Amino acid sequence: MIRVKFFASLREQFGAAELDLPTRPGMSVAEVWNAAAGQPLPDYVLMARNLEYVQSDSVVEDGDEIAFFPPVTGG
Amino acid sequence: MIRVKFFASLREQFGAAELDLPTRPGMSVAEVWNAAAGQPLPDYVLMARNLEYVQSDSVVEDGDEIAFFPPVTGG
Amino acid sequence: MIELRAQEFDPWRELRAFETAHPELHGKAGASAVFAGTMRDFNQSDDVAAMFLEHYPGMTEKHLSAIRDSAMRRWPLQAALVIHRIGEVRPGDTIVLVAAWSAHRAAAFDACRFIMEDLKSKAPFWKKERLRSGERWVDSNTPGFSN
Amino acid sequence: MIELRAQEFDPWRELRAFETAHPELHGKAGASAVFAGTMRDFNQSDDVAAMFLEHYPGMTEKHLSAIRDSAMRRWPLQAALVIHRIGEVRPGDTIVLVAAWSAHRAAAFDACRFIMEDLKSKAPFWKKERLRSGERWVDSNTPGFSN
Repeated sequence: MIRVKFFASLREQFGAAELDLPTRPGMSVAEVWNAAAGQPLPDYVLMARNLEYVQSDSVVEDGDEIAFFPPVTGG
Repeated sequence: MIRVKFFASLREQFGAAELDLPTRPGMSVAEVWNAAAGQPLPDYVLMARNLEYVQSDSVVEDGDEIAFFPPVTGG
Repeated sequence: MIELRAQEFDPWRELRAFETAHPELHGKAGASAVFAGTMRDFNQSDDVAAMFLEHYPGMTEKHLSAIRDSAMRRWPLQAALVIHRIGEVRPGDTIVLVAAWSAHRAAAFDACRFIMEDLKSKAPFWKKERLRSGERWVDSNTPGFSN
Repeated sequence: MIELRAQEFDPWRELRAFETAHPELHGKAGASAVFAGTMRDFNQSDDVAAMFLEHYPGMTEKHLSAIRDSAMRRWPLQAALVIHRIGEVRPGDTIVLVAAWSAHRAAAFDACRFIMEDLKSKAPFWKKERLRSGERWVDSNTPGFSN
């Protein structure tokens, strides 16, 4: 299983802050998004794997925490 | 007459903070230096006329305050 | 030092406290460069009454520490500080404080700005503004350089 | 505001006092960039026990005001502050404080650095250091940019 998290507008859009998903061997972060959101990954979405930025083709592993969020607006 | 001022190392070098000099028509700041210091104007010396930076060929007028000082080291 | 703050803070008081807590800077750090970002009561022509600052617990702290460590490696700094607000924020509140101490001003200036630009473009924070007409997420940060 | 100070001052306390005295900045100035320059107790490998900061009464104030006015014209600033020490200075004392307030960070950063660089290269101040071995005038300021 992996833990999937959504932040800010994505969290509101999907109505959930987090959910658990079963992994498949070689599953990419983009495929995690597809499985969790049921739609293609928009260009503007940022991704992190275990608290660090990754690209959408990065491969996930069992036990990972995968996060999706919109462009950041801190500071 | 003009008032001539020296600051920092130049003041110590000439042993005086200020002195008054008679002006001649068309006298330049470099000529003020020559008259006051009795030697050619070194390249590193900065000059001000009435509290604003000027070049050595700037012409002085009666009543001016002319200052000579080394490179600045504030801040 | 990296810190997330849920309560209002005074940036200048924080700097005094930091220097008092780091007496080793006294007489050594000839230069400190500081940036304080404050919540404005207007944005894109609308009056903003309040704001909520969401973050990603765990990743936000980790990212801020990585920015700070990267600045400490890149410039000869004696200290660097980042404090960022989270949660409910009101107009006039300080949102972010970044400070860098060094023996010379070029390193302090460059490091302070580097930390701010990385924070603005990459640190996981999201602002939701509360207007009279409702709420809205802030889309994106403006660029930090003039040209 | 431009000020020459004959006594020791705390830069962070000055900034708090300035903002308190300028309530119009509250909620308007989203960004403040600050530089504080402090006397180090070493310079070119020698221990410096104290320093005298000479200035040109009249011209120094006029030049600092002109730098500040120039920054206010060049960037959309809401306020700018310069405080500089004169006379006897001891290690750890703040020598210069420059601050710029604006709605956006690029203007605040750029203006603060512009004021500092002009001050370092042109404002009429001269440092004389007191070492164990005697006194010496500081030759020149180091450049303010890394490359």
